[in-house]
Amino acid sequence: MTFRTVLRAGSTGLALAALCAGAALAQTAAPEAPAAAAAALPNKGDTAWMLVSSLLVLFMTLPGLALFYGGLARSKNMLSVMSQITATAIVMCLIWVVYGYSLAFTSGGSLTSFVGSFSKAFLAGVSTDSTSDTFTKGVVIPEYVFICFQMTFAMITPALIVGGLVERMKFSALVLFVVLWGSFVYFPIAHMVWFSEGYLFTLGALDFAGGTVVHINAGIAALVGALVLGKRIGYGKELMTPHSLTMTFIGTAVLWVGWFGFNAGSNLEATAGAALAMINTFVATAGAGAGWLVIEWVVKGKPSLLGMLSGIVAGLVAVTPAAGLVGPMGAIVLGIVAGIVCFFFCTTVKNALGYDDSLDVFGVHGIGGIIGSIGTGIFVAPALGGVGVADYAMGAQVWKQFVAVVVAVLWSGVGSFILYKIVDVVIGLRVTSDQEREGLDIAEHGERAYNI
Amino acid sequence: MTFRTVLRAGSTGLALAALCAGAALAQTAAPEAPAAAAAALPNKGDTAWMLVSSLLVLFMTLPGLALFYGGLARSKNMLSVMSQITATAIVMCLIWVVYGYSLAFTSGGSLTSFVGSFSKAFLAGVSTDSTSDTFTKGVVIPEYVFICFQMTFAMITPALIVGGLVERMKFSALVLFVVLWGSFVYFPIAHMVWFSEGYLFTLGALDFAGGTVVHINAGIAALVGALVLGKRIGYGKELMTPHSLTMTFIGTAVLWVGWFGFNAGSNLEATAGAALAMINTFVATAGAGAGWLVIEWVVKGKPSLLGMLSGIVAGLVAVTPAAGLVGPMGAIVLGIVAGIVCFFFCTTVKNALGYDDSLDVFGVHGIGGIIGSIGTGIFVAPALGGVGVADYAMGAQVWKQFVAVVVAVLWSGVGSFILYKIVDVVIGLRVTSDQEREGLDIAEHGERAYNI
Amino acid sequence: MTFRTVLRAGSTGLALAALCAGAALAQTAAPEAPAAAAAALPNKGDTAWMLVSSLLVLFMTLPGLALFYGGLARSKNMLSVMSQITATAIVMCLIWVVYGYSLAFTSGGSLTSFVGSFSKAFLAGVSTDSTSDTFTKGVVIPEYVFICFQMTFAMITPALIVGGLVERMKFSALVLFVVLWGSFVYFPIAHMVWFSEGYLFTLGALDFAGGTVVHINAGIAALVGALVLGKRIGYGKELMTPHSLTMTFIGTAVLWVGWFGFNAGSNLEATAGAALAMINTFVATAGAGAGWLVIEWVVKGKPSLLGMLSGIVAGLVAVTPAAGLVGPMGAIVLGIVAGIVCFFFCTTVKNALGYDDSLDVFGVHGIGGIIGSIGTGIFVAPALGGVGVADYAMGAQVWKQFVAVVVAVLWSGVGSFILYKIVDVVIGLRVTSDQEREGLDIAEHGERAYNI
Amino acid sequence: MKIVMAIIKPFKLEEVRDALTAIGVHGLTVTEVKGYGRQKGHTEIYRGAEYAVSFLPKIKIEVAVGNDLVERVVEAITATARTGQIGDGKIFVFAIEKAVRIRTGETDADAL
Amino acid sequence: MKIVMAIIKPFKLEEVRDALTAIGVHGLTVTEVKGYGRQKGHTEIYRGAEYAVSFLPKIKIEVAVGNDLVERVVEAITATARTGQIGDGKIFVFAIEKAVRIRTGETDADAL
Amino acid sequence: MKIVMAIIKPFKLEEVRDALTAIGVHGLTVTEVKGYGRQKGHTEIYRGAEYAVSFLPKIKIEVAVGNDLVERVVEAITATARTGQIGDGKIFVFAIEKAVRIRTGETDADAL
Ligand SMILES: Nc1ncnc2c1ncn2[C@@H]1O[C@H](COP(=O)(O)OP(=O)(O)O)[C@@H](O)[C@H]1O
Ligand SMILES: Nc1ncnc2c1ncn2[C@@H]1O[C@H](COP(=O)(O)OP(=O)(O)O)[C@@H](O)[C@H]1O
Ligand SMILES: Nc1ncnc2c1ncn2[C@@H]1O[C@H](COP(=O)(O)OP(=O)(O)O)[C@@H](O)[C@H]1O
Repeated sequence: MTFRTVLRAGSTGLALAALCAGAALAQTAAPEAPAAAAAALPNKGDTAWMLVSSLLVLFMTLPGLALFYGGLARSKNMLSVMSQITATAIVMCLIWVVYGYSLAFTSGGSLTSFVGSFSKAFLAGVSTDSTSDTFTKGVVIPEYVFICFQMTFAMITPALIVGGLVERMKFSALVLFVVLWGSFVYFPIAHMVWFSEGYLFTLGALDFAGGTVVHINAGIAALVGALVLGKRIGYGKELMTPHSLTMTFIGTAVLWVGWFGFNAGSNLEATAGAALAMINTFVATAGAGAGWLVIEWVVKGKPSLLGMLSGIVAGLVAVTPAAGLVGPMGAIVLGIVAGIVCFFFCTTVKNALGYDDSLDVFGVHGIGGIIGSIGTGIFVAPALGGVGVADYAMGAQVWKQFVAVVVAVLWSGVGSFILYKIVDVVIGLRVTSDQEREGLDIAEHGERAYNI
Repeated sequence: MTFRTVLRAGSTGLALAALCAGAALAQTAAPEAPAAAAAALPNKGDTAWMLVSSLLVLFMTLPGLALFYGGLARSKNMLSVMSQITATAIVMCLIWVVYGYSLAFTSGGSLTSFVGSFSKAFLAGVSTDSTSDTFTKGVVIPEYVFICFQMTFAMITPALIVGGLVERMKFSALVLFVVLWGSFVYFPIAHMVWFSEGYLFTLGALDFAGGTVVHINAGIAALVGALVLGKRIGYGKELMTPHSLTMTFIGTAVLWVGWFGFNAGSNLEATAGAALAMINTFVATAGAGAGWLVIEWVVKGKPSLLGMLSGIVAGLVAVTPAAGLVGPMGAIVLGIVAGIVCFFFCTTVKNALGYDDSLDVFGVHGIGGIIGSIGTGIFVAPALGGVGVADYAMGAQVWKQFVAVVVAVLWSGVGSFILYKIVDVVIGLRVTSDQEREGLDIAEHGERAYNI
Repeated sequence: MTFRTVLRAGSTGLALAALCAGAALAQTAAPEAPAAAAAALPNKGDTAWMLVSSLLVLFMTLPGLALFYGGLARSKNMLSVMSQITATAIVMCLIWVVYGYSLAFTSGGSLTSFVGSFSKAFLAGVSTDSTSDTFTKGVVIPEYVFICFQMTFAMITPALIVGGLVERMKFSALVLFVVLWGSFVYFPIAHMVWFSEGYLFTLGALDFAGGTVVHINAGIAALVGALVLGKRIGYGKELMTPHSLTMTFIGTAVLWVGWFGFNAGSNLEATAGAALAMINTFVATAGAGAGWLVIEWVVKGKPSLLGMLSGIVAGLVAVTPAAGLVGPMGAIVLGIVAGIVCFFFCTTVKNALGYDDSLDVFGVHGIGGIIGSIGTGIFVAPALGGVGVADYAMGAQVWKQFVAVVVAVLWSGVGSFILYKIVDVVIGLRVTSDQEREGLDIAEHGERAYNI
Repeated sequence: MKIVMAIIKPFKLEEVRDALTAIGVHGLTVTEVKGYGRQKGHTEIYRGAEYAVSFLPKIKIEVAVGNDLVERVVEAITATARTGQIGDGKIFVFAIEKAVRIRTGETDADAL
Repeated sequence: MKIVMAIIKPFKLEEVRDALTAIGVHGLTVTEVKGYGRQKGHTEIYRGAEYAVSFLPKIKIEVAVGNDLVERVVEAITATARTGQIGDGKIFVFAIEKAVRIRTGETDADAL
Repeated sequence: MKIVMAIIKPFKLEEVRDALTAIGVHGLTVTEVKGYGRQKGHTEIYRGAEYAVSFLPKIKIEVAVGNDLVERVVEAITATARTGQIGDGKIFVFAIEKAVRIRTGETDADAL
């Protein structure tokens, strides 16, 4: 999706040439991509792939993410996790077509470095005839499919945050927070990174499928939320074992499968470039799963399933910005590093600092996203098997990646903090301690996840 | 799938022109859709999308629908729900290729207004060379893929009925009923609606992806079944809590994901028209989920997960006939209405009338299908963002939709009633009360769903 | 995937002609398959379909197979099953790109009848420009997508073996075994069957999607493993009921859905040939599910869900070698036979022989694979609705199929036996009896699947 | 004071609870148990393997009551839990020496 | 010898266990139960159907102790399991005539 | 009449049941419990968090028998449930004053 960030404003042609030398070359002369006629028509193979990719990213969210998180919660809060994720997805879906797409993907006039306008609010002007550009000159896809695909990203990103807040945050507060966060944090960052006039777009940092917009963004928001909300009652004293690693396993597997839509779909075309993103999404993930498994086996004495699953997710996160830009061997290294570093973060560092990021959104998505973002700047090097970018120099590229990370961290950190405080004043963020003890399922929803 | 119902017999060319002005325009001149040569060849993008759509609809049935329903049953009947859905799918799959496809999609001579013939029984004459038409002139897909896609509809429709009969119907009775109902209710209605010589096809009612054939049809059959079978022992007195809303959640998510195959696949091509069906299947669903959530929150005091999930399914049902015909804003309105109306139906109305449609097949699929069918007649209006049809007039169109609903209700209602009575005489519909108390899992299958 | 086995070394052109007369004919003149230019370019429809097929086969493994197997285990071993399947997938994924693909799909010089070389180790030379041939002249797909697709086969095959070893095999021993088995059994057999210079390839046996390489191969390895490991403590005396047929049901459904990637994906193109493989994967499966259901109902007195699910898997296995080669009616017969024979094998024969192939990998995959392999030789006959092959004679073809089965059985049987013994010496295959009683979840992984 | 411990069929729980409330019992504790007795179990078949399952799901109720109420409690349970079919269950009565309400520290009769 | 049987709130289990260990109790047995009493349950709504759920999750602890320890065990449980809110639970004490440690065959005081 | 209540290792249940049937016990009630005692638990690790799990799964058997059978029941359980390793469990015996068979209303010896 964010191959576009490779492009520099004002030198599109040059960047396109660089791209053509890279992942997309095989297709440029494909008979079904006619050399840019006046009005390009979508290729049905691309459309088919993007339809599939869109539904795969929904699949990641529902049921994938909800099961991954829900399984890690206690059974008295399982239903609340599923409810919060589902409501987040629904709400973001609606505001996306009402004004989100417009804020993210239109020119914002004088504010356009940071946000778009309302000119496409209610999808004004979009029809089955309108198209969106891909990263290959003259190749387009139907605008509706681009809106769908981007919609699923807007749905999953705030859903990721839920993992840091579970077992204590009010449902109503979460829904309000999601609306605000989507509007004031996500849409602007998406605009900055993915729209050609956005600030980070023009910076030239690489982010193939959304490491910055999705993972760092959500990871920081979750960390801030965990700090603002405070620890769960009994944290560190009572048993808080995952109620069903079976559900967490299913969720992880669904995330992996769906992530091919996320990463290979971000290529926007069904080409060898998508296949490269796919193979990297296989091997980096496997590398990270193996990395966490082995390091935990060595350090803690037992190979754990939860470790392997956490590694898998860390690998998926880390390869997200890199997917179509690095080679498979670079992806493996990136994955292994992410698996090991995230392990230390979720164990040693988190315990040392003592905050209750309940399901390790920061430790996995935040840290994994940062590793991936920086790593992309390194492994994109043709010498390391990457596809390269125009005028590549490792130091300069890593610096750009670093700047993008810092911008995302600050925007999301400060923005999220303010929004949590607003919601706290308006509704109150946290349930009462009696409700927390009873479990949010009964207390907030009047239902139980299991009656077996 | 049922864009075809837009076409009037005898004025195919005109209707096609209307269609081209609508959803399918973007593709008409696509380089891979060569202007109708003597024998059109399938486009691989279309074939890829239809292969995917077919497997998505199977995914809806197994495990989607089985988990959605099974989670709502008590754990002593979970296995029986899974067994009944699986057996239904298997049986319909087999009779579909033996004679169902032929009855639905061939000319039936003098009976052709109501049913086809046996001329393609055992798929006689079908080969990898044969093709089926799409809604775009000159664009075809392999007949095998059309048969597969339609097969999955024939598999899921009777499976929907199971929800009204669970926890008390005999397995053997169900299997016999499914064979009869498929043969005497489903295949004829599918023929009437989807085959160019069928009665409802010629009527000119709109039904993009099967609101009439699938949802109203199954919803009515379930209601009749619930009435014929009678209430479950203890209904209204004992606790009958869903045994696992986790399973119901997974089922709902899988239904949503799979439904893109159902709705966007019904476009038969990988075009912007499919993308329109997809975005509508996103937003109507989100709207209905939000609608049910909010109205229940207001009326009952708590936002429930089951409410949100029920709304999601109601939205999916309601948008089915409308998917490729309305605009996204019309779809949202349609969804919200469906969410709210179905809520009142499943709570107030059902309790007032006192029948035991155990898992609310009528309340969600029947009512949702009717709302969608009527709503399609309204929101197809170009003035409301719809794609329009030739000679559109809202009053006339709504009347046609209404007639189609009435025909489906009567055919399914009367037909199902007779078939239940026949099965009751031949096998007996209901298990003994001891078996019902013990649970159908042990009593009928000699197995238990859980041994934890 | 293994249409290639139809081709004889040295007469590729002739065999291609035969193929063109068969399943692939419809596409040969498709406008998007330009008559073999100097360097053929991939069609985006094919690429889209192969991307989807690859992720579907991963979906079969994770979570499909893990849930299918895990549900059949006792809850104290559920987590261990999930861990073993996940670790197997991860490890095979990594060694596949490091040297597995190279060993399987490159020329091996003087050893090339049995194994390839290391010339593509670390995917040397593979780029987004490189392509792999399909079974249609002049039609290619990106090599990366071919590597991904084949990778998923390498991941699932050793994972199948786990079912014969569960509840007693050490995790570390399993991981080592998988690495060895992949290297010395799987890669060579894949080379022999699927690479044009391989021994079984040149033999001319038919195997559309991997009946020999995947199912017979894994089934035999599981049987040998069950014999070498010995029975579980309490086998035949204690209750060993499946802990969750709900999970087994989900797993089966996911397997079925994913298997379309496995079978229809093996066509390598999005054509009517893929659609034929798909419809066969529907009806053979339904036939086998029905077959097992009915025979068990008759013999044991109750129709069981587990029976239906086992039949479904047996049908999927049996249709694997046949998928694109037989007609739908032949596929139904093949499925029914597989359902009935595997039923007798998993009940009567296994009990009589008394070995503890815990989850019936041999009874379902081994026997089902053999039935499918022999049956393919029969039902490929045009007279029986099959697509035919050049110079077809039933007796000769069945003999070839038989030889291929024997070779696979011997190679896998002997090879697996040696590797188990090596692992036993190096690490020890089996946990202690205390650990086995406590359950592998706590004993080996220090975690529990459920804390409800 | 006594504890009346009854093993009953699961679907009778609500009825028994209501009957006890009616005669003035303010609290009770319920446990899911499995019972083995004259009532025959069933056979489960999983692929090749047949299991005779002889333990059936039952509910155990424990009610602490003053001596005066014991007879009426036993009668109430017997009357409501009876279906007349094998497996209806048993009632056992045993003495307790002391009862304490944790919240208040009240003891014996006041604790119930 | 007595058995002290206590019904407590689930989240108090660890604390009670620690308190008992502190006064020299070496073993105990725990059961998940559901309690009915003065503490009010909640209402669950599933689509149209509303259910008043009056059984609440509780933990039952059974500790066999010599007569000398009984008082201290009761006190320890009362002290640690008390939150002061309705539903804290009950303690019942009854006599046992015999205790056996299966592993060794030791009986009575030696068995505990 | 007495109730013999035994805490045993789960996998011994079938053996114990058979032994009891052999000496003429017609019924018993089984509960899944968790035991804390000398037998050491295990450590579970979930990401950063380590939990020492000291409660182990056990099975509680309750058998009501006439006074004459008590000794033989205790012996049968001791003999079959013993593995000789820590954690084999305990047997406690206490008196019951009354037994009723709900189905028939029979009491005491006839009720068992
Ligand atoms: N001697 C006993 N000790 C403890 N519980 C018993 C005893 N006998 C029966 N029970 C319990 O009572 C239940 C019903 O007993 P059963 O013999 O099946 O029927 P009935 O109560 O009609 O005689 C059993 O499932 C078991 O839980
Ligand atoms: N008479 C009784 N017999 C057995 N258990 C009881 C009895 N009364 C109360 N209980 C148990 O004690 C728990 C707490 O009782 P409750 O009346 O709710 O509050 P409190 O303990 O504060 O009086 C109940 O949930 C139930 O498990
Ligand atoms: N004082 C006690 N009161 C009640 N149950 C006990 C007591 N001591 C032990 N138990 C039960 O007996 C089980 C076994 O005890 P443990 O001390 O581990 O081993 P052993 O039986 O070999 O002495 C415990 O898990 C617990 O369930």
